[in-house]
Amino acid sequence: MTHARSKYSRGTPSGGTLLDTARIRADFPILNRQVNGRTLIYLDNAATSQKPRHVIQSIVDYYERYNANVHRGVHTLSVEATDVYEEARRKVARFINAPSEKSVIWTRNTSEAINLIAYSWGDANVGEGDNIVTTAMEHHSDIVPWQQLARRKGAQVRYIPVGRQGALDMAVARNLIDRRTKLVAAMHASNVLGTINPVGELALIAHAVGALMLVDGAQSVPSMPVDVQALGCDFLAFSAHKMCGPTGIGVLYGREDVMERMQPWMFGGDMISEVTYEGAKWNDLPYKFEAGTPNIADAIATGAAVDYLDELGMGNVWAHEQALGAYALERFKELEEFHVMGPRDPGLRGGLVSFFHDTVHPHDLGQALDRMGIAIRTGHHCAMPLVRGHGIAAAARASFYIYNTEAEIDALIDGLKDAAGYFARK
Amino acid sequence: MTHARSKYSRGTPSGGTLLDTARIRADFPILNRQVNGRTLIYLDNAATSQKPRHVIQSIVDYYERYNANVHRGVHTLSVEATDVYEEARRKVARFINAPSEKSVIWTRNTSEAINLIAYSWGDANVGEGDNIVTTAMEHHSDIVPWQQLARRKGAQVRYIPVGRQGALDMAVARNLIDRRTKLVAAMHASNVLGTINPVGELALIAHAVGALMLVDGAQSVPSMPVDVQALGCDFLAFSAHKMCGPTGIGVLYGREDVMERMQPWMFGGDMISEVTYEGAKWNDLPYKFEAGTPNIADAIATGAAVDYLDELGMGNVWAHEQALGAYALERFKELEEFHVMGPRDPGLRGGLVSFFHDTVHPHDLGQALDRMGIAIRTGHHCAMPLVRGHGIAAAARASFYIYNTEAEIDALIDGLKDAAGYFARK
Amino acid sequence: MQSLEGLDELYEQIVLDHYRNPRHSDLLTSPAVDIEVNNPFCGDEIRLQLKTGDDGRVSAVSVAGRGCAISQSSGSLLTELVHGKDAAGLHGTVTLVRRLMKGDPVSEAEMDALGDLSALSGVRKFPVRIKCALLAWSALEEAAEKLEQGAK
Amino acid sequence: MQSLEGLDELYEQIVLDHYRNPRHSDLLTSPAVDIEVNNPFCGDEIRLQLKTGDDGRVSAVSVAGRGCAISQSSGSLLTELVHGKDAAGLHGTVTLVRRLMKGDPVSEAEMDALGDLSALSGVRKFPVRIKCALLAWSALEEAAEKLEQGAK
Ligand SMILES: Cc1ncc(COP(=O)(O)O)c(C=O)c1O
Ligand SMILES: Cc1ncc(COP(=O)(O)O)c(C=O)c1O
Repeated sequence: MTHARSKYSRGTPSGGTLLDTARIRADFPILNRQVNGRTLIYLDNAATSQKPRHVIQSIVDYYERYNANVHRGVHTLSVEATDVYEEARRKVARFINAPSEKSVIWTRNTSEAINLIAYSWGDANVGEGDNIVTTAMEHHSDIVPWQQLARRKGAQVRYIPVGRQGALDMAVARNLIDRRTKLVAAMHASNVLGTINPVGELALIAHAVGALMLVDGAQSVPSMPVDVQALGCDFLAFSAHKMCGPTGIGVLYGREDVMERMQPWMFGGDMISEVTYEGAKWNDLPYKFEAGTPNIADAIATGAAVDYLDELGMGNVWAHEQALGAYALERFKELEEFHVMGPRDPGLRGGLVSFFHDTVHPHDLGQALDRMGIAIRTGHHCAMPLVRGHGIAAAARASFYIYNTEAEIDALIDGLKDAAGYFARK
Repeated sequence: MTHARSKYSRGTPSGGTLLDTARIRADFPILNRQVNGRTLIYLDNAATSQKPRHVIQSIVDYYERYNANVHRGVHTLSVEATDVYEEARRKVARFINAPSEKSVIWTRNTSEAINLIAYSWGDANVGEGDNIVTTAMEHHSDIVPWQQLARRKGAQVRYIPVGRQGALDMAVARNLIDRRTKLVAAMHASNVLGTINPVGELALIAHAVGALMLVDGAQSVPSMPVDVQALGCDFLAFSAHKMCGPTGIGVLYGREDVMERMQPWMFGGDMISEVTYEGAKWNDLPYKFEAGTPNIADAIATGAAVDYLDELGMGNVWAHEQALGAYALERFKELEEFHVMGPRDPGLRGGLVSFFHDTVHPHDLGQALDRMGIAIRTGHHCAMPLVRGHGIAAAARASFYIYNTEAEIDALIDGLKDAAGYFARK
Repeated sequence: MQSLEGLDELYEQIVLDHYRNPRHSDLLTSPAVDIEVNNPFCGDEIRLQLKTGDDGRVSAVSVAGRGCAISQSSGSLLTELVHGKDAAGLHGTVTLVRRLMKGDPVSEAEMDALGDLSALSGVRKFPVRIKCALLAWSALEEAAEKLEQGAK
Repeated sequence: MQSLEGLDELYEQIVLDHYRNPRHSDLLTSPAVDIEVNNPFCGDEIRLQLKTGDDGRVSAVSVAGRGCAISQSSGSLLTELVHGKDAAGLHGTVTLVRRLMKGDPVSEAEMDALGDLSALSGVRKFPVRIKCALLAWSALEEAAEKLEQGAK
């Protein structure tokens, strides 16, 4: 992968793959925050990323300068708001290489995007005896909607198993996906294992039996170049809040011809073309799937987030994440009594490390780290079946993003040593 | 109605019912905006209101100081974010006098809140031959979900007619609501006619036949004191963006016992209590209805908006709106060839005036006013059946809020005269 | 009143004249194509009908609708530009009108071919109204496609 | 390491001891009530079982589960406070523990009645962990309600 130059890239002693974090950190006001007397070390990026000033400012600008409802106004504010709002949609379309912005639907988050497909596409296309194939490492948001769809329709959910090395068992996948498979739904990057799944390959297998392919991009779109046409997926879901954008907005990309045939799911203003007391006709894509006043400010801010990431270059972002992931994996080897989950090969994974300790519960580890200003996540990570499959109820996770440094990982490792020591001594 | 004192109230020459707009305007940065060389006169508040600095700042504060995902984190940022986020829910509960914050579900907007009821409650409780009663003046968001529910279930939608004076025909309502009625859904304040509907009375009629009552509060909650217990409604839906709050977030209030019995609609993270490969159990209220990462920033900002309105006092807000509505109605009498829609009696309506001209299309009027920096809305106002019922396809609407003044209404009237003159002369 | 002067570019005399006195607005009997389009956001509507002769060229046209001065005058102006054109000719005119609205360079000869419709070029300065101006033309595009399909 | 000192208030020696060596964690045979609760957000689990004598008072208890030191030690400490109590007594203890966690004033006598559980009072300074500490107690509350219903 070649990395485009950007004013944020630079050569580094560690081999030239890290971003210029000093420069990037200056863009993120929160990184100056003190927590328990220490400068915040934020390693909970897989839960939600921090936001650059530019993105925050785009929200302020909207509210202070051109706040108005979109699409329906002839007045200047409404025209301006509509322009910037729709430009944000085009930016997102370009970011994932969607053929048209008509394929880009704003949702609240990844979860809603997947529910939209489960209801609007699923209820019309999945029948009794059909099956939906997903993976054993999925996030609840990519499991429960399918379980419920299956229940409504008398269909079945199948789980592609996860091997010891944290990778999908593709041989089994080929057996699970059969003529009765209507949809394959898989996460691109795991929020627990860090694994990067071969979703392009799954798409080929799915298409070979006439099934569609949905990619849960919640963890991949923020971190690596994702090209829906290259992946060959039919649907892609992701959330802005994990990629420098605001909370409250996500994206469903859907193949235009598929979505043309889908019925709307939510009804109301903006998604109609005509309403009488007897019935209604629908608006065109993408509006058909967007009922009521949209999340205008956050759509605009998502456009700003995409601008920011484009400026860094997603190839560079990915190189940075992989480098930090590899570095963390290496450093974890020093830690006794800690067990790292997921692939051992850093080349197969992204910038996060989940782990657990022989005796200290993740929650207590997290509490101890918080005393040192280090924020990690602990718990089931919305992947209960996977985590329990490891014989534990909870794990700790450190996840990295564009502003994290090797020095912060050093602090994490030292902190874990101290925490383990603290609990061992008492 | 008595009006609590607030630092924003003051006696005025026009009779003591207006807010201290000079002081309020200073809180709204956008009101200094120049449009086509004039200071913005924003009269499109029923579409979306402007936002005070305090609300905008609450978003900035969150992103710059304690942005983190909620509910699942032991680290300081997550704890702080969860606290402020849940406090916002409590503020909203107090604002509408809900007995408990468990009854307050965050949605994207009013439209989504109504869809949630149509699917989660409607699909389980409405059957063949049943009916849903709504009104002939509803917004599309309170029509199309019921039409679609009726279609799914073989039920019927009935419309309470609107009389000449823009009021619901309650005698007919009493006939329409019968033993087969499962739900009565009505707007509290009309976004076109300005009418305030007797939703408390409708609730009594509904309950008498064992039906539930849903109130579309999109236009009332921003403008008047709304007390769900006093109204006796079972559901109330509204949007933050029309009440000084951000876009992208709305509220569904639902009676706790009713919502306890409802099944979740969207599935994913946060709304579950346990997930296995076989199935899932649901979390408690309110979380059961909130799948995935919530719109944290905008929930917090909604709390800030409620603070702002509480400070003004909703009684004062309502007095101000009614005074402006009455003043506008009076001044419109001067205008020949213009027709005002809705009740003639200013006591029966809120702070908006919809109108049309004998020959000049609303869109062209709006364009002309925009040249003068005056923002009004034109079109079908998402109430096509109502507007067409008046023999027109579109109307113009000026809607007022807490920062609007009589002087701005004077400018509107002058602008309309000029606009009509312009088109007449050409 | 001075501030309304800027509107003159949008509302040329001839545009308002077509708005008030729409040409060819009577419905046709047994048209070859009959198309309704609307703008879902503002509610403007256009119904366009065409008849063609044996040579496939437009022999009669009707445009009727409800909406603002721009959408309706554009529809009326359209009726003056379609007579005698075949599907390809209609497509060409639609393309030319779109170019005009987008602000692409349009030659003098092309402008001449547009006749009175050139009066609508002021719309370019009011981008939100371009959709109004193009509403009737999106109907014509659909009509041209239907004519082509019918011819096959 | 200095920074970890603040943790001592949360993780008292006795708390960690109960975490590592939970008391009364073996399942009972044919318990009168058997209740499972969990914290949906972090996944911590507690299973609580009670047996009662003819007088309706607790004669045996078991608490088992998975989770953090606070949730599990609180469950273990609970087992030392229920013996011989009837439903009303259990409710009383739950209320007292909730008051302790909320930071409401608690008398010395009350504190004494809580025994080792008073070691958990440091949780008050870590509000997010109060839920952990109360998990087992919400199970006990449910259990007390069930006992009452059974008695009716
Ligand atoms: C009465 C009424 N109901 C519902 C809505 C829909 O609100 P939203 O677009 O925020 O979903 C509106 C506003 O557009 C309204 O005025
Ligand atoms: C892989 C994966 N899928 C789905 C989600 C759900 O995203 P959201 O909570 O924004 O809906 C997440 C994040 O929590 C995730 O990591």
